[in-house]
Amino acid sequence: MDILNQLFAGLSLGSVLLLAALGLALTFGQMGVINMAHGEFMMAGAYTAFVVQGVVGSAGVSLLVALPLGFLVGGVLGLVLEATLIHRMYHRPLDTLLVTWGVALVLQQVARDVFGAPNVDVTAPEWLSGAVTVGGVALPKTRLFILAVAVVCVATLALVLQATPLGRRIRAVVQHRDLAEASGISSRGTDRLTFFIGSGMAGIAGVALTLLGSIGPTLGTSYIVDAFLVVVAGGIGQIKGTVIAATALGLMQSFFEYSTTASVAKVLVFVVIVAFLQVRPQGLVTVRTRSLV
Amino acid sequence: MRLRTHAGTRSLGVLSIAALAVTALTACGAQVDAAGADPSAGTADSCVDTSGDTVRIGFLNSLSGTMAISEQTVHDSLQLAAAEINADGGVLGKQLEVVTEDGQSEPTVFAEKATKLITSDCVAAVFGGWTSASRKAMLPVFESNDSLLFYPVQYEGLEASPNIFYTGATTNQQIVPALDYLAEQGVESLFLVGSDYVFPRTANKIINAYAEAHGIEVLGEEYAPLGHTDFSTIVNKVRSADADAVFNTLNGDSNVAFFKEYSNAGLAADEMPVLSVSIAEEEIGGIGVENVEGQLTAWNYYQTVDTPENAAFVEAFKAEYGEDRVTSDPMEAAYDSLHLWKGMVEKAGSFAVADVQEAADGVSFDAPEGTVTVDGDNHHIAKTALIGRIGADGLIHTEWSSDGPIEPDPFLEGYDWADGLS
Amino acid sequence: MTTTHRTTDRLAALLRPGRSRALAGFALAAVVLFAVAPLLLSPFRLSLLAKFLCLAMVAVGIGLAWGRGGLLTLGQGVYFGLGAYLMAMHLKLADAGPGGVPDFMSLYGTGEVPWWWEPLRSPVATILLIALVPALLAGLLGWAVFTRRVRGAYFAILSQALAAAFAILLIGQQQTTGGTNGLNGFRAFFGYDLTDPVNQRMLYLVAAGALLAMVLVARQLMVSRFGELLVAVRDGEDRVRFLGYDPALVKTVAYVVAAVMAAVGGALFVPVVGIISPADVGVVPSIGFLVGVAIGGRATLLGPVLGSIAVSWAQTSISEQFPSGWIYFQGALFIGVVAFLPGGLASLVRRRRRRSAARSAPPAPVTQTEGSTP
Amino acid sequence: MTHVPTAETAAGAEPTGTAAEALLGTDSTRFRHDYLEVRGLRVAFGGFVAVRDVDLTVTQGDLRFLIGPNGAGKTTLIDAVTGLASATGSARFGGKELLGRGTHRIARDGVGRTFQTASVFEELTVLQNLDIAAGARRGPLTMLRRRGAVPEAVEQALELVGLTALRDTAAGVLAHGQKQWLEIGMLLVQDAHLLLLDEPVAGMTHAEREATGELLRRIGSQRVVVVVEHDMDFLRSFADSVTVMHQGQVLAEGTVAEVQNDPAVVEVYLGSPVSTEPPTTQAAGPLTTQEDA
Repeated sequence: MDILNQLFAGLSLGSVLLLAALGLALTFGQMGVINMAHGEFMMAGAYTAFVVQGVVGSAGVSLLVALPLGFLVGGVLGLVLEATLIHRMYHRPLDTLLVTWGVALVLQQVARDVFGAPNVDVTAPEWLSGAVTVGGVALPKTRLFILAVAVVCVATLALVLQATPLGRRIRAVVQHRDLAEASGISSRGTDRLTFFIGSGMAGIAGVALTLLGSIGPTLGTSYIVDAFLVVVAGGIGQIKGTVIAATALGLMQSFFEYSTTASVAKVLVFVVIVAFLQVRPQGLVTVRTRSLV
Repeated sequence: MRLRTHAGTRSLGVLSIAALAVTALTACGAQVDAAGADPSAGTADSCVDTSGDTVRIGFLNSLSGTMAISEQTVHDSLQLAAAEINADGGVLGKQLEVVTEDGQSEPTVFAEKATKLITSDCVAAVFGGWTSASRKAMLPVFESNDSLLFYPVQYEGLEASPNIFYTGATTNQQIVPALDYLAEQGVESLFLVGSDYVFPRTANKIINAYAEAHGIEVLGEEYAPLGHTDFSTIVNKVRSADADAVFNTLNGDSNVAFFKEYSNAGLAADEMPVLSVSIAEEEIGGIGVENVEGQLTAWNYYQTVDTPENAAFVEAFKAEYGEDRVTSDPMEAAYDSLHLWKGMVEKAGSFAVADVQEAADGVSFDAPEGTVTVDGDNHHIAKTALIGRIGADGLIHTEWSSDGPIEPDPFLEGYDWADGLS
Repeated sequence: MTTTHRTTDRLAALLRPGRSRALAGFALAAVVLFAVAPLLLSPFRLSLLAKFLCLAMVAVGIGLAWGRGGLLTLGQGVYFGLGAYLMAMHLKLADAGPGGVPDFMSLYGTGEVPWWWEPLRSPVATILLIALVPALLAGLLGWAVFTRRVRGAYFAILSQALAAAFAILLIGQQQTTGGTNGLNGFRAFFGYDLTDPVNQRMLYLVAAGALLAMVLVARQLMVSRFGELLVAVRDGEDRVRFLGYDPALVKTVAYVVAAVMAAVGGALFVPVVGIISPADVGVVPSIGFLVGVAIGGRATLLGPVLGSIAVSWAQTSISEQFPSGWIYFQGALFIGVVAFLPGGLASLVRRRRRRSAARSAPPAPVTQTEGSTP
Repeated sequence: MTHVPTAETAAGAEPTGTAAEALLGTDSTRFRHDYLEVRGLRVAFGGFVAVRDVDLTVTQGDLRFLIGPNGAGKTTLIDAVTGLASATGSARFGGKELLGRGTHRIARDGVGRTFQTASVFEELTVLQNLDIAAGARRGPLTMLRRRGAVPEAVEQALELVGLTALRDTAAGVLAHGQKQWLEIGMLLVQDAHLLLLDEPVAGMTHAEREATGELLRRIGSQRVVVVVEHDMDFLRSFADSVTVMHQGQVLAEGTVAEVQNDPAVVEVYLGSPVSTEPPTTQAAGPLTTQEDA
């Protein structure tokens, strides 16, 4: 029974990591850039939920309103970031990592100045309070809900990427930017769109996280390193890899934590990832192109 | 050819630097024998200027960074106290001139700013600090410069510096009474949850010793890294242990994630109460009242404490900072600290550190929490312990109170069961 | 014919403005650090400067590894921390006296000194370990990672994860590392009383000397054939491989040098500041080290040093006035410089210089072409 | 950009230049009877087989051209021989098996290559580029010192490729052809005895091509040289022999004339719209017209 409890805890943590990393994986795959402000887009999503609750009032409705709105807020922030800074720096991917870190710093302070330093609270709707007990395993409804949100996000994203013309364009650019451009796909427009969707995912993640933890200016920093690791372990531009990596990391963290302590578990997870990279660096590397670097 | 001469000049440069360094080394000051120096043998002379109509004091709180959430509130109440004292005629007839520094939530910055306040701004005393790390970082600064720090937060004890006054609770004024209360309530088993740092670890050592002596079973002890956000595993462990109560020493944001998980997992205050020692009024809003309603806390002050001094304090605070603001234990302790310093200075008739230390014993103040008195030996203050229950209004209501103020005992020397602890 | 070439080459090299200017700049820096600063600054400001110099040592190493080698290391806090903790452990043991137990261990721990602390009772062993432990860790880690061709953003993220893990590890081992409190309350530095202002000045001079020595080492590495090769590896790792070099080796060397510099900076930071805690070694301070380097000019010799000192100074003085303003200022400056002036402020100087000088020295390489995707 | 040496200066210096003899003649006895021998080479990316069952023998003094439509596997073949792509089968040079070894080790055994897009170190000067190429065997102490005198071989190579005047220019500002020459110069100072050149004259003017061709012919007399090239004029002028690849396999091999008349080759080039100089249009006539134009 404990094992089952932990299994669920691991899956749930995996779904949280997945939500945090999904958009990152998309933008990273697209441009080879890791957006350090991704965590702050999540924070923006969380504050969106807070503001929506203040306006709408009813907790039950506000969460459902906040999800698409969070997507929009995160997405627009991403668009602005892409249009002002990142698009100038495609050929300096490491520099974008630093620039977005600066952006993250500023966004945190903005949140502090706008919403105040103390945490704020978003009340979970009534229909998500408590747990469902299945065969002696208590499954908190909030976690089930987040799991569902993650599944829906992945499914939607996969559907969009596989089955729509838009998705084909994104995949074409991700897999072979030059070739895609040569065949008339506007990589500029596709970049923007990808960044919008990826950042929007961060917004959704932020809204979902209000059900689990604190909503404060530093919300993003607690997730960003883990989200990075998921993307790295998962490989570039492949949703499948991200899903597997997030689930594996969640389960590992959860079972390590169960058998040791939370601190040791975190360190162990890092060690496993470094070791994994030693064994399968090719899991990280994109398809080789014939031109050099 | 050229290269060689070039290299020649360069190594000459290195040589001259080395020579300089050696000169510096040989020309330097006091050596310490292996046994160590007397820590109080500070070499710097005080530069505090008391000749004018004003006297400078320093407020050192984190106004930026992760701790700003908590320390800003302490800073606010210190400002309130300073304004009140100034309006009331100052200290020894001198108006207080406050120098504010930002500790930036980093221990090294606290040490740096403390040095600046003491040596550059020449303040008569410094008020502030929150985390143990910040206090530990500042302690040698105050000792070596022989200056005074007033530290307003409950902490893990095991410390008594002549240069620090501790106006928050030490362990026997918070942890021990909380355990007494739980024992009184018939709690026979406990689960300990804490953040992974010095206060929870020390607190849990004490709790374990207490539990062993009082026949309480500790069913589990879990630590989460600071900033940990996923408590499903820990809550799973808590649930399967099924203790009578949970003793919570989590810090900051982690409380939010913990309590949300706790209530989402279907655990409730009436079945398995959580007693927290780091959640005060201002944190409750962030956690969400619905998640902590009915849970217990242990402090020495609540906004709801029924004394005329508190009514005045709360009213003044709200008038200054807004009706929606709340007051909490560390804020009140900080407020007290400035008044206690005033009392000590006026008793001594001097701002000099040695005179203040000399006069400290027995100085008391009718604080919002009730009368508090300074212990001249360990520089802590006698305080009344209060166990509170979090109400639906987001405030904490006193549930149980110790029999009058408890004398501070930072090393738990007066408790037999605590023999092996330090 | 070739001999004529060689002589003209040497002549040209001799007359090249870069050389004499570097020497003059170095002499100027030495005068400012050793003579002007100690005369002008109060003891408090001087020891503040000493702290900045320690942080600048980390920057010198980052300039080499990142600016020249393209290794975006987001985890220098690990090596800084290793140096600092090793030094702090020694100071704690020395304060406790022969066979003694550091105060915090008897308060929060078992009251026994763990075996891995024991070697640090010896001052000589401590100094050796401060260089060796980071070198060994960086060497093993770098070699393992670089031979597997983990690079670009992957390397950056891994190094960041390393910093996160290191901080968590330190916090978790409170009985032996002091946990979040870190190690503090040192009384003496190799026998010299730390509260004595004269000794504080001595520490400052030691830090200044160490920094200058590191700048010399970095300069030698940059102008050497190794330095050229390092740039080549940064700009075309595979191409270098086809010339018969092993880029992993080149990168590892640069990474190790940067690690040792960070460790020495950390080791001197401890007696200067009087505390080392996990807050100084984790993810955020590790990135913080990069800020000054990027602003000053990552690929230049003095850019990282001056940038790092300037940023530290600005942080202290601006944050005294406007606590939250500092964050906006720093963020905006950092974003602006990295996005629009990747060569840092040094490239402004260089640009002006180039305009005035007809003949220029070989350009200091600044752009990074090594991406996350090969 | 400063003055660009015309092809004449580069080529004109050669025939009488002592530099060329000194550089090319170095230690050639050691490699006198060396040849590249490829047997049963196969390269697969995932399920796609890029090169299959390729046998190839190239000897010293035989300037070999490798042609074929896009995607024929030419570059992949070179990648396999130089260790960039993993392959099965055998590729031996100088008595040593090359497959399965690290790229830098293969390079140290005298195998050098250039790339379709000139890949010199753009931030470094011409001199620094050559110096690095010459230095793979330097000891640590030499590496840690500043370059004192310019190595003899570098001096000679500078002269040979006509870049002496541009020695202190950053390689990034060189004209395209100059970069290609610099690459060839780097191969020479690297002491490579098997040179694999990927489209060395792409983008060059006619005069530059002629100069490059002359240079390759001279090198080819001393070392084993394989040139991948699309330019049929160039091929007719300088190739000693030609190997035609198609869909990962060797289609034909022989002299220019033999290959030109091979029906299979004609068939492939007829069926393919590759932008090569169209032997298709002249397929009827043997390539005896090489002196024209």
